Formats: sequence, structure tokens, C-alpha cells
Amino acid sequence: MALIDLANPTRFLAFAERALPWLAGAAAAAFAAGLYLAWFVAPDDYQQGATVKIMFVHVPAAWLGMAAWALMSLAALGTLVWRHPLADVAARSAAPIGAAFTFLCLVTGALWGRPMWGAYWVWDARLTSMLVLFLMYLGLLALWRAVEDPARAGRLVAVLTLVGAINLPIIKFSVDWWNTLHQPASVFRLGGPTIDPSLLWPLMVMALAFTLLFAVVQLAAMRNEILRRRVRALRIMQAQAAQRA
Amino acid sequence: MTMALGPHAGFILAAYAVAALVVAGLLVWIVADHRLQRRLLAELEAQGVRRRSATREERPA
Amino acid sequence: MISPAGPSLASALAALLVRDLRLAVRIGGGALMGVLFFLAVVTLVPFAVGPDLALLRRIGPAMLWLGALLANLLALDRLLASDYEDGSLDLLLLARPPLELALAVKAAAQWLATGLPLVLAAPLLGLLLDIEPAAMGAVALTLLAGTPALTFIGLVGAGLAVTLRRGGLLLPILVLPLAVPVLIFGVSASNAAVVGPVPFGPPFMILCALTLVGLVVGPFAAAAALRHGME
Amino acid sequence: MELVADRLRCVRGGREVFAGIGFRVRAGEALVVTGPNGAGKSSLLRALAGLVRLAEGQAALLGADPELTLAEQAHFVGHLDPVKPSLTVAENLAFWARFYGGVQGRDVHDSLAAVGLGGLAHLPAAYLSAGQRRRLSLARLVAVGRPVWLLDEPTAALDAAAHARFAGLMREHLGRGGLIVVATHVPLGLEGAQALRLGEAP
Repeated sequence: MALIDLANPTRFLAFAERALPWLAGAAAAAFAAGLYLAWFVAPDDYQQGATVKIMFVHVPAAWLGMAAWALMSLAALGTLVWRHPLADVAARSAAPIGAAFTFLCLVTGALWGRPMWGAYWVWDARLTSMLVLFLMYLGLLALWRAVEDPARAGRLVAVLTLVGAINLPIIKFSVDWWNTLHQPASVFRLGGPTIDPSLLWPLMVMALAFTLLFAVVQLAAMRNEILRRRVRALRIMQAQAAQRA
Repeated sequence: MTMALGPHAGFILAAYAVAALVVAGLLVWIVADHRLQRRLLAELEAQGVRRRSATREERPA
Repeated sequence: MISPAGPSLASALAALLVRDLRLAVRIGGGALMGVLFFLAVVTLVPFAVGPDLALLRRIGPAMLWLGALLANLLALDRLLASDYEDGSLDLLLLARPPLELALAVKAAAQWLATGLPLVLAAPLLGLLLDIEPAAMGAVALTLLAGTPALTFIGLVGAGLAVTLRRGGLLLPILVLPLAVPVLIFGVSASNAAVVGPVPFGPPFMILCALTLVGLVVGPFAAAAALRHGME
Repeated sequence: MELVADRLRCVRGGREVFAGIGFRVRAGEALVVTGPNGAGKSSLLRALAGLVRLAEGQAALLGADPELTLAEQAHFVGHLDPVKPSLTVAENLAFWARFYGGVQGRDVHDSLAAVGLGGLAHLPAAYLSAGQRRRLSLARLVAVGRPVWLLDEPTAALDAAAHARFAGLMREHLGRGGLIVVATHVPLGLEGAQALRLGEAP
């Protein structure tokens, strides 16, 4: 049992060591290109002026905040259905990263909202959905910290992740409904649906850069998590060895 | 390089500063965590605690 | 020869404070949970009353106070329960430092780990409710002055409930009525700063007085409750 | 130094748990309390530690510091181990040592070694087995010197080796002029100890 659990992670560690430098290099290159496009090529928006530059951070962060939950849902299936030993390591590592990107999305949203709306926060439907997502991330992290045994924590968290995955579209729908119920769509929407190609390209490159960054951090965090579990296993062995002595 | 950020330059710069902070935070977290776990592993192994399969596993790297 | 080591009260109490803070940080139950609950409660308010910023601005201080009160209550359950469950409370009773002081230290640690983070988080949550910076400063000040009272009143409830089965359910019912004065003067001081016309000073002074009374009465009442309940 | 108990009577929940208990334990002596379940062994020890109110009678430590109560000069070991899983083994012991006004630093490690936990000082206590938790709990008796030990089934969960080691610690304590009152089901290896059997008389 223990041997099977360790076999795959060991191969994964070797893979991570090889892949990380390449991925990090690619992420750095994409960020260089993306930031150049965003700051020196992309024109100002006719309506929002230069503040549209915030979009190049805000929108990728929102995408990755949601994508991390999607990844965790897949990992949750991996934990509960296929019992893959790396699945809950992947979920454990993705949660704080997803929370960090969601947080970045919220803060940049507030900083974009202030000049556009005159307030840092106006309970716009999209931002509000992201806030609820952020709350769910924090709840998930709290659940993880509350359970001592990582394997048991992983299964419990997987259940919550899947319930969240089902619930998130419902939350999104109800927030949209709640929002239109209360106020006409007079407010300007962040990152509206129509985007000029001159803004779209920098956005895409920045999104690629953030995705590569996510992959780097995710891989490194998984590696750390595997090591953390080894430390735990060794400590249990140490306590048992002292028992016999 | 003349970049006109308009009247809201502060907000734009603040947004990028926060992004830089979050990214830096993530990177510091993974590096510091990696060092910590490596150190704990080394300490445990120095105390003579080893995994049963350790010798077999370390080889393929 | 066995001789009791010289009692060093300050060192003993410092050890207790350090231990409780360490536990709060390591388990992550303390600061993180309370602030998270606070955030969740404040986030729910606009869903209930609608995203009307003018309305939110008006009821914001009250919502922050309610959220802080409930978040404080949430953490109270563990204030004495874990020490009761593993027998630590027995040993606290046997030690030289008076139980009243030990309980006061435990409550202080609890406030540092759960109350203070709420005060620090309040201004950020104030952004969500569009409270103006000056008013937000006043709300944070009232929370800083008032949340210790909530913790020390809660200490009495925890002392009463900890030795009972299902005490966790009883605790909020016992504590909430006792917290009414703190809520009244906390919110009225905050509102005074936001809209007037009542001056900020008098209700704020009463709030501070409530905290001082709580600091004195709480540990004694809780110690009495524990001594009678431990059996 | 002498521990004197006179006509102790304890009532809990309207039921008389024991009555008319009296004994004298002198420095260097042990009292072994035996009796069937529910005979009041735990209540007697908790009463001596001041954790349970006595309906009648009193217990006092004669010839000791008059400023301190019996409880303040006693170690109490109950059924529970006051061990926090998220603290390390050393942190757990160091806290009780400091809170009881005892030793620190190096001596914490010596005390851990005395109960056979020497190598585990930096391990979070969550990893300990039930027997190891009990040993950590008992290390407190070594780390902080108090003349009276009130022990309620101290060797439950201990294996034979740990049991023998703790018997050695008890003999050492008696040899230095300490007193022990211990409730137990199993022989502890305390020669010449007084015996008190509860639950005999109706």
C-alpha cells in the first residue's frame, strides 16, 4: 500500500525537477511579451482611457481563479472515483493558488471600479460572483487545515469541491438575477463583451503568461506537498520506532 | 518613453503593484516551503529515520 | 530534597499566553475562521437588502458590529472546551496562579487571536459597504474598544457551558443577551460618527466602561462557574 | 511531612460515593487505593486534588508550607492526558513546567528522557501513541518537583517496559521523601505501601 502510494509521487518529483526550469522560462518570456504589449502597444480605450490596462491583469486573474476550481473538481473526481494518489496532492496545491488569483481579481476589480464607478465596490454581478468564489476557497482551505490526516482531509475536501462545482453556476445565475432585479444594467461592466482586437491580443498573451505562471506554481506546490507528506510519514515512523525501543 | 496614463495613473500602478505582490508572494511561498520541507527531511534522516523503500526509490532520479 | 520551585506568577501567565496564541496560530482555527465568518456575514447583507449603496452606507456600521459580534461568538465555543476535554483545565485549577488570572490570560489570548483580527479586517469590509474612511475609522475604534468586552462576557458563558453536555449550543443563548449593552453603545457610537446628531463621545465612553467592567467581572464569574461546575 | 485525611465523605449527584475514609501517609510512603469500578477511587483522588467538593471531612498536608493548599503542592494525573497535538512534545512539557513554576530548557529534555521520550522532543504530539501521550503527561511529575503525587490509574495504556520505568520513578520520588496516593487495578511494584480498599463496607 505505502509502496504504491510512494511510487508515483517519486516519478512525479523527478518529472517536476526537469520540467520546472523550462516552464519558468516560458512564463517569464510570456510575461515580458505580454507586459510589453499591454503597456506600449495596446491603445487606450475610448471610454475608459488608460485604466483599461488594469484589464490585462484583472481578467486573466478571474479566469485562473475559476480554472483552478475546475482543476480541483477534476482532481476531486480523481480522489473519489479513481483514487489516484496524486489527485488530492494536486487539489491541495491548487486551492491556495486559486484563492490568490481570485483575490488578485477582486483587488484589481476594486482598483478599476473606483475611477469608473466612483466607489471601490458596487456589488456588480461579476465581481460579486468572484467574491463568493473567494469565500468558498477560504472555506475549503479552512476545512483542509481542520483535518489532521491529509488523506482523510483530501476526501472530505473533494466532496466539498464537487458540491461547489455544482453550486457555482447556480450562484452565478442567482447573483446575476439578483443584480438585474435591483439595478438596471446602467453601470459600466468591467471587461465588457465587445473587445477591440487591438486590446484582445495583449490580453491573450497576458492570459497565457498567467497560465504558465499558474503551472509553475502548481507544479512546485505539488512537489512541496509530496515532501510534506514524506515528512509526516517519517514522523509517524519515528514515533512508532520510539514505541518499540 | 512617453506613457500617458491619464488621470487615474495611481489606480493603474496600484493594480500592477498588487499583481506583482501576489505573484511574488506565491513564489516566496513555494521556495520557502520547499526549503522548509527539505530541511525537515534532512533532519529526520540525520536522526536515522528512513523510509523502508528509500534506497530503492532514490536511484531512478 | 523536594522543594516547590519559587513561584513566578508572571512567567507562568506568560507561558499560558504564549501557548494559547501558538495553538491559535497552528490550528488556524483562531484568526482565519473568525475573519472568514465575518466576511461571509457582511457579504450576505447586500444579498438580503439589495445592492443599494446609499442604504448599505447607512446600515454598514450596524452590520459590521453584528458580524463582529457573531464571529466573536463563533470562536467562544473553543475558548475553554479543548482544555476541558483533554484535562488541561483540571491542571489549571491545581496550579499556583489563581484561576481568575489564568482565565483572564486565556481570554486575552483569545481576543488577540480572534478579536483583534476582526478589528483589523473591519476597514476592508467597510469598503464592501461603501462606508466613508472617516466613519470607518470610528467604527474600527468602537470595535477595538468593544470587542474585548464581548470576549470577557463570553468567557463567563464559556465557563458556564463548558462542563455541560451540549454546552456548545447553550453558549450563544447565554451570551447574546449579555452582549446587548455592548452592541447598543458600539453601534450608537459608530452611528454618531457617521450621521450624528448625537456626539461620539458619551456612547464611546460607556463602551469603554463596559469593557473595563467586563475585564474585572468576567474572569471572576467564569472562575466561580468553573469551580462549581467541574466536580 | 504527612498527608492526613479524616472522615472524608463525598456525595455526587445525590449519591454517596464514599464516607468515613481516613488515612495518614508519611513522607516516603505510598498509599495504594484499590476497589471495584464505581467505588469512588477517582472521586477520592479528585477530592484530594481539590477538584471535587467534599461533603464532610478534610485532607491536609502537615509539616509543609502553610501558605499553600494541598492541591498547590500536589501533582494530579487523571484519566486524561493534557497534551496538545499541535505543539511539539517539548513545547507541551515546557508549558506545564513553566506554568507550574518549574524548570526549563535542558531539564525538559532530561525529564523527557526519564520517561523514554528523549528522541521525540521536536515531534508534534499529534504523532504520539496513547502510551506515549501518557508518558509525556507523566514527564510533568519529573520536571516540576511537588511533594505529593495523586495518581489515578497512571499506568493505563503503558506497556511493560514503560510500566517498569514509571515504577522506578515512583520509588525514586518516595526515596526523596515524597508522598504518593495512587489508584490502580494492577500491581505497581511499590513494596511496603499502605493499602486502602474502597467499596468494601456498605
